[in-house]
Amino acid sequence: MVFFPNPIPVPQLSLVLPEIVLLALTCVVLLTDLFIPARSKIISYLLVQASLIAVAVILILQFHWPTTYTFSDMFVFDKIGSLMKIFMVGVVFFVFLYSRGYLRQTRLPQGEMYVLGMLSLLGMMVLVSANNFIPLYLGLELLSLPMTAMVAMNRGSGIAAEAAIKLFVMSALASAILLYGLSLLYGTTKSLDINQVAQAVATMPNSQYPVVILSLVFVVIGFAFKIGAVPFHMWVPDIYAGSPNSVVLFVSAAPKIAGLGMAIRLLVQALPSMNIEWQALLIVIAILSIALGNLVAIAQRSFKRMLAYSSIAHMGYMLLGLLAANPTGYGAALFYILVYSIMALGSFAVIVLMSNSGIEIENISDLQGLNSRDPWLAFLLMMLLFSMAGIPPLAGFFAKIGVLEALIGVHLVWLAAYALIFAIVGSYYYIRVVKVMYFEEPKITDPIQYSMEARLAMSVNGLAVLVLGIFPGVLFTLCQRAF
Amino acid sequence: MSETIRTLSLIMVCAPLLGSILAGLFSKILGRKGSHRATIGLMLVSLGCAIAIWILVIFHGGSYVGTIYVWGLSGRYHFDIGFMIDNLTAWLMIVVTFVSTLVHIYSIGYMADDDGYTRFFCYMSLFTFAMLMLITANNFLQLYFGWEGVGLVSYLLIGFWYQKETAVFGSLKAFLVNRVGDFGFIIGIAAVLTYFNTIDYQTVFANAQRLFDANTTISVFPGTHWSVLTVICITLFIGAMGKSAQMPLHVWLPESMEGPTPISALIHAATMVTAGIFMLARMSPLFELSQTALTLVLVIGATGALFTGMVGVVQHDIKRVIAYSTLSQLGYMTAACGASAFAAGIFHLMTHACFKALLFLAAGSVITAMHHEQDLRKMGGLYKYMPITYITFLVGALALSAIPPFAGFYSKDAIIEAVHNSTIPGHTYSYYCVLFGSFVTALYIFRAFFLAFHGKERIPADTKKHLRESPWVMWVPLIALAIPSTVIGALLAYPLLYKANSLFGNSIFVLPKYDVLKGMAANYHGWFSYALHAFITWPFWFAVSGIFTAWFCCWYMPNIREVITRRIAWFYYILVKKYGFDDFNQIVFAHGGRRLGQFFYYVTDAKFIDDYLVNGSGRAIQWGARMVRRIQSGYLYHYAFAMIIGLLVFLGWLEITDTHIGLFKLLTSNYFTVE
Amino acid sequence: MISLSSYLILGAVLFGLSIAGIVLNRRNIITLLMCVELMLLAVNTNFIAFAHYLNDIAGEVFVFFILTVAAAETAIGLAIIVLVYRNRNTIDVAALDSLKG
Amino acid sequence: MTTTFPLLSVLIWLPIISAGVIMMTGGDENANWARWIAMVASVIGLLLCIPLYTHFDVNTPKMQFVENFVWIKAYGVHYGLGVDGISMPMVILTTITTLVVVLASWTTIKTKVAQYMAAFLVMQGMMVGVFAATDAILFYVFWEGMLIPIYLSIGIWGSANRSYASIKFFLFTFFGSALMLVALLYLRIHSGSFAIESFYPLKLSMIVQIFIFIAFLLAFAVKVPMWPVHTWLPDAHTEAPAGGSVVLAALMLKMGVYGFLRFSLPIVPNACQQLDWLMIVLSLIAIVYIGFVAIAQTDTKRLIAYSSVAHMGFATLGCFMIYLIVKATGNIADAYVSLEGAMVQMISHAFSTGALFVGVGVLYDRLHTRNISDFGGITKPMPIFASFMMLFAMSNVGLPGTSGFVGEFMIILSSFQGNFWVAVFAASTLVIASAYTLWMFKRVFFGQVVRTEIAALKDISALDTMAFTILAAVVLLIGVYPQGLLRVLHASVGHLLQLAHVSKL
Repeated sequence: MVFFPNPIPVPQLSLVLPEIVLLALTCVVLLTDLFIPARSKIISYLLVQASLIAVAVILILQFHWPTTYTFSDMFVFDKIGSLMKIFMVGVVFFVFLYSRGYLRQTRLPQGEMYVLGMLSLLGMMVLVSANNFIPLYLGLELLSLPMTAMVAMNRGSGIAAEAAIKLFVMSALASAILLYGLSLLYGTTKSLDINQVAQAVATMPNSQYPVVILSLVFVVIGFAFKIGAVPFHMWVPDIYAGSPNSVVLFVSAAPKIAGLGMAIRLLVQALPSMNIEWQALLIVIAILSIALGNLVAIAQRSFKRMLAYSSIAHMGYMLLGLLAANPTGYGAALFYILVYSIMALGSFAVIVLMSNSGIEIENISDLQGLNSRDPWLAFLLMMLLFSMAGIPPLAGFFAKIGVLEALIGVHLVWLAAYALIFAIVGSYYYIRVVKVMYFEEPKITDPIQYSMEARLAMSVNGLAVLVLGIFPGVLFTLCQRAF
Repeated sequence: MSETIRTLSLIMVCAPLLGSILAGLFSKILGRKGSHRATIGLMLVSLGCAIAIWILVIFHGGSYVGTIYVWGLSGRYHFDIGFMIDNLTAWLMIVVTFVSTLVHIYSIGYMADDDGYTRFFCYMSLFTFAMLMLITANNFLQLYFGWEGVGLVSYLLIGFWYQKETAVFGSLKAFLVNRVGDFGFIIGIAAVLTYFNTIDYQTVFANAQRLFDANTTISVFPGTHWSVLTVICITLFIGAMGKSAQMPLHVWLPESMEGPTPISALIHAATMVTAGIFMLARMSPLFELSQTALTLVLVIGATGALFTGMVGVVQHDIKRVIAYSTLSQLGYMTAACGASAFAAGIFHLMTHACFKALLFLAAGSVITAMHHEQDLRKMGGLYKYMPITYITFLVGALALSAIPPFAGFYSKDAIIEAVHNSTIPGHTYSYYCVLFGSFVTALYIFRAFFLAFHGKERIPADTKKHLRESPWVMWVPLIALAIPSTVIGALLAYPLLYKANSLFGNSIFVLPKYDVLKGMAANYHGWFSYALHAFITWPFWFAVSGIFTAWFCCWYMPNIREVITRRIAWFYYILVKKYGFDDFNQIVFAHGGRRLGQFFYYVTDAKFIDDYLVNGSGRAIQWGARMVRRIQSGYLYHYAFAMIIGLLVFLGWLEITDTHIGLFKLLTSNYFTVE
Repeated sequence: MISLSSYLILGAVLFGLSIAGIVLNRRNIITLLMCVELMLLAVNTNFIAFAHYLNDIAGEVFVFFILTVAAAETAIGLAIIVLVYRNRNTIDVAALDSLKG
Repeated sequence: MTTTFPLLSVLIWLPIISAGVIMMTGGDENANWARWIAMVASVIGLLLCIPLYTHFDVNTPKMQFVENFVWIKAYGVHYGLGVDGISMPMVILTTITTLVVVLASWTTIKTKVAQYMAAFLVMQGMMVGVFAATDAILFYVFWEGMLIPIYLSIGIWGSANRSYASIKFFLFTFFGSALMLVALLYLRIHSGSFAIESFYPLKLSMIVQIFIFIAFLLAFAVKVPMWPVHTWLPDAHTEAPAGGSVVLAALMLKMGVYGFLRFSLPIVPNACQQLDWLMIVLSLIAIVYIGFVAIAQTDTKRLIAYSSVAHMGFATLGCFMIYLIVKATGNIADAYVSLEGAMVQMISHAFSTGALFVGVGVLYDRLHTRNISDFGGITKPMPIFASFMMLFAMSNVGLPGTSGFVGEFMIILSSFQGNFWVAVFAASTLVIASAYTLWMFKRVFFGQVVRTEIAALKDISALDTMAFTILAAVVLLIGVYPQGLLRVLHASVGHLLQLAHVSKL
């Protein structure tokens, strides 16, 4: 019996260079961090950031390379993946930047956070480049497990532990469901390779449809869980509320991008011929997410929880683009998620930065009178919130326009109208925060102290929504061209 | 010549405006003297121009119709500011500028101690400007401009003493009631535009007959077909009712007496209130074509002539007596127009302007002398102290009572006769109204006369000390008005009313079948014989008996008033209550409107729309949010359960809708091709 | 010969049981961990059955990966349970409800 | 005409950039810098309007001062600017109003001056953008973007109940415009371009037209505001600082009617014709019902706010009477009066109501109350102020010679051509408006001075006088010579009327 009828071709390692570099540097950081004393943690921090920059540079330099399959077609290098990776790396870079002060203040372990974060990032990168169910699953788990550990990082906190166990059980359940779906898909198509699956499903006899549908539902759930869409969202608010702020910062932005990447690989690329079915599923999920996210966010007092529900709603909007089931829609969804990651990053960053000055920012009322305490920070947060509410000329508005246009393009006008009506409901809680920041007098009047580089990063972050709002064209075109 | 008239008109109209601006904006620089000098000087300019135009128009047959500037162009309509200077206008501008000039002069004395001295002159000149705009208009827009302009100044002047509660109340009331009239007026203008496609007088008048012939109707209520001309005339007349204080929109005029007396003379007697009469005469080509409208005008006018006069009998405030007299006289003028004797109406307007301004100014003279005491019950025997005022007041009273040969006689007698001769429906009722009205007129004015100037002195002692004749700036205008009050009737009755080619020229249009004046002209043989003829007519004897009654009750046997009052207490009560108009308006419109507003605001707007619908939906969403929030119970197994439910629902839904194959079948069948 | 369906039914039953375990168990977190493992085993059953009947090795390879990941997962899970116990002195599932709403 | 100088862009961006500069002046220690920069920026804006007016070709309905660049290629969005006869007066209106706001806020705003001035300059730029945009998305961007500064200005500088008012305002307007966005996207899918003019020739079935009409209606009716979606306005106006009230009344409300003119009428003419009765009834409710509501008010600002609703009822009435008029007379030329009346009404309302709000602001600043019953006899200590207010009150009442008259007159006249009763109800404003305006005036300005605070008042400052003089001059100018405005409108209104009468089924 010949196990390897054909010799395995040598993989094109240059395509996975970013992943390799990241992995290698993660190991380096892991080791360095062990041996440097607590007061010199800045070294590992700088190392981490440098490695992220290096990865980003490689990604950008490789961006124009053509779509290529390698590692026996298990790994795909394409624009979608590259774009997502660039953003993920960038987001993680900012996350670490914001977190440093916070971690130091709260005495949470810095090195672990960085290492876990980088590993999780690696998982995301693998996930979005997977062209086979095996790396896809591995990427997913590599993304989830460190994240679970990060949530539990604050070892003294019962809430964090509770959040961690909830995330752990739920994500295990979700990946099991996904795997079950993949197993059925494997059974019907006799392949784990995404392209081959697509082909097999397209030419499949009708009698097998029920099984594919079965697996489709499982797969959709796996992905819906990852991005936190209703009714698979239950973990989101608890994790946001329970974890340390810097972890929330991490959880809120980059994994969402990876989630979309997973959906694109699984639904768009593996099951394109089933689009009617997953469109129907996604419509329901989107409708529920938009409604529930926006509604429940109104009832929240905690700022983090509110943003958690807002993220659920935003995922609903993102799905609107995806469910249009055409390249315009995918592009719009990608654009939406990228813009969302910037907005989420920025708004959580404000809590992280404000937490620096001693008190943990938890409730909306903690933002009282921010305008008097730090006008610039208030201004930036206001921009981010209005952007999330979808007010022009901010990026969130164009993100919404993109998905809505895609929707209307496929004659789902009613869904677009529905989405916008809930956007109004949603805008209420955003402007309520603005109200608290601007219209109320602060209880604590001390100015907020945070490092210069964080201030700079925050400005870049906040102004990005304005700049992307005024010139969304470049990024949007990139997103559109990716498909 | 028309160019000259145009230029003169422009100067005439703009001079008071300039005066007003000077007194209004530059009073600080000009000071009190400078202000009154400027305004009076410019009024004299205006008067001069008016006279010049009058000469040109009346004696040289000149006229001018044209646009000064285009106010607005819209679609195929043009709205202009322009002049139409014809005989009617020429006569009226004389009246307006003349009375206005005199009142300006008089005010120097009357307002001497007032803080708002310059403001007063500013308003008066502004008023004159607006009034001149009104009468010189060649289209409805400008007419309306003047119409509302005089209304504004009237409002400002009634409320001149803005710290006095009654004054501001009166001014508000005057404005609102006028606005009710304007409401009708603007509808009338709209109707004119709709059916004539223009608002230029000339075109409208030229096409009126055609519209009448075409029998164009409008369906105001479903199923009705009213003649368009009737609707136009009635709506326009509603405007006149407001401005000329016809029943039931007369209620504002007595309140307007809260303003300074010169204003009462100028605005609320001589000029502004007669704008309605002027408008009726101006619109004679339209009114003539609608008998319904004429009847309405006649009946309303005649009713007002009698019934408002009767209220005047029970008033104690000298100005209010004259105010009710004004109402009554306006009724006469309106009735004249209703009877198609527009010329008589305008003639009465002119004579009335003189003698009523005279009466007011004389009353004002009394009031100043009495230190702003207006109550007749605190006067008496004033003739000794104020001879000039006394004489001039008497002249005014005689003129008002239509005693020949005073001016009022010629105009009023003509009206009564015209109503008598009229043939339109309602003329009989109207005749009796105006006839009996002449008794009432004489009664109330002489009652006031006797109470003020004769009989026992009831003057408070400290007032008495300072009681003396008014300064010359005040009595000169009195004399200047007393002269025309005496003579213009005799002078102008023939040329204005009866001459075949009257001095009104063709500015007044009367259909032959309604032309009552023409019939009366046959009986007119000169002013003297007409005056003699009066002795054998009813109106004269009614008037004389009125004077007699007044003399008897107020001078000869003053106590009898008590007796009479008690005997006819119910009637007296009705009169004192002014037929209940004020109370009715106060309760129904003022109160009712406020109540309705409060209902709309507190119930419909605040409660229903805002609280239930707007905030209610907000509350509903929040309630929903709280409900949905409970799903997030915090229990891990609930989370997992939700996920599984989602899984099962999706599965069931897709499997059933897509393939009609149950889950069980799915699991048992061989779907997997294994080769 | 045992048919493919039988294996699949076995897998489905295992999967269902473990789901029921997760949903119904209100006492011990450890049980949850076991249920999760059981789910993965159900999936593994499926994969292996398919791999065998399809005569394709990829499925079996996948199972190895799943097992490895499951091990890692268990490690992390147990660590977290320890953490929970340390902070709360209980590993009752029903007691973990401080985050809600 | 086309110029190489991007006049409209400058009008939009100059204020916004100035706002950025103002923000950099920092805290209130540099308040005077903020004020002066704002003043200079708004004066320059006003001066730039002179060439806008003089170089405007009144004989063509075409867009002028056109600028058109691709803005976002991926969306097909253009940075398209241009003005026609309908929008040009609005642009000028915006710049004048901003200057007035800056003047009127000079002393009354004492905290966060820089932010305040910046907010209003941003608003100016965005509002010019709304009126000048020829691209639907650009329009929408400005339209919605404006919510941010106005929301902040109400919330930060408003009075006691400001949070509620600002949130209500925001949600209401956002609610309205959400569906408009759907409609715009729908239209774009069909026309292939976001240029507003490309929507005009689209063929649309009746049902689609009605849906689009309703989507537009919600957006514009909230802004106008029309009954029954007007309840945000009294709250917002009442709580806003004087400048905010002025901008709301003078400009924001106009955007609604402008929307009707730019979108509803030409894009979905058949639906407009089908549903014109609805619009007319709502307008009449605004005129009559809201008039009565205004009578019941005890708060000066709230009263003026309600009077705004009533006045805007006239504007919408003018817009939607055209179908009845043309049906009755059979001549499109007859409808000019109505539409042009609506335009004049809008502009006039901006000045008179804006001025009244400034006036109430002056009083509030000195007496810290808005209750009518707390005033009385203001004329005595403040005669100049009272004179100005009398003028504006009279304009509010619609007295000939003031701007308030022109629009009402034209609309009443032309609505008679369409329907007798519409004209009657519309004309009832003559009585109702004077009742609420002058009754308030009486209670505030006339009567005895009962409170010592009032007796101690000083008359308005030179700056306020300047602001009022500007407003008064415009009010009188339009009142005496509306042709200066009408001539600008004519060609565009004619074009619009034609578009509104082309069947698109």
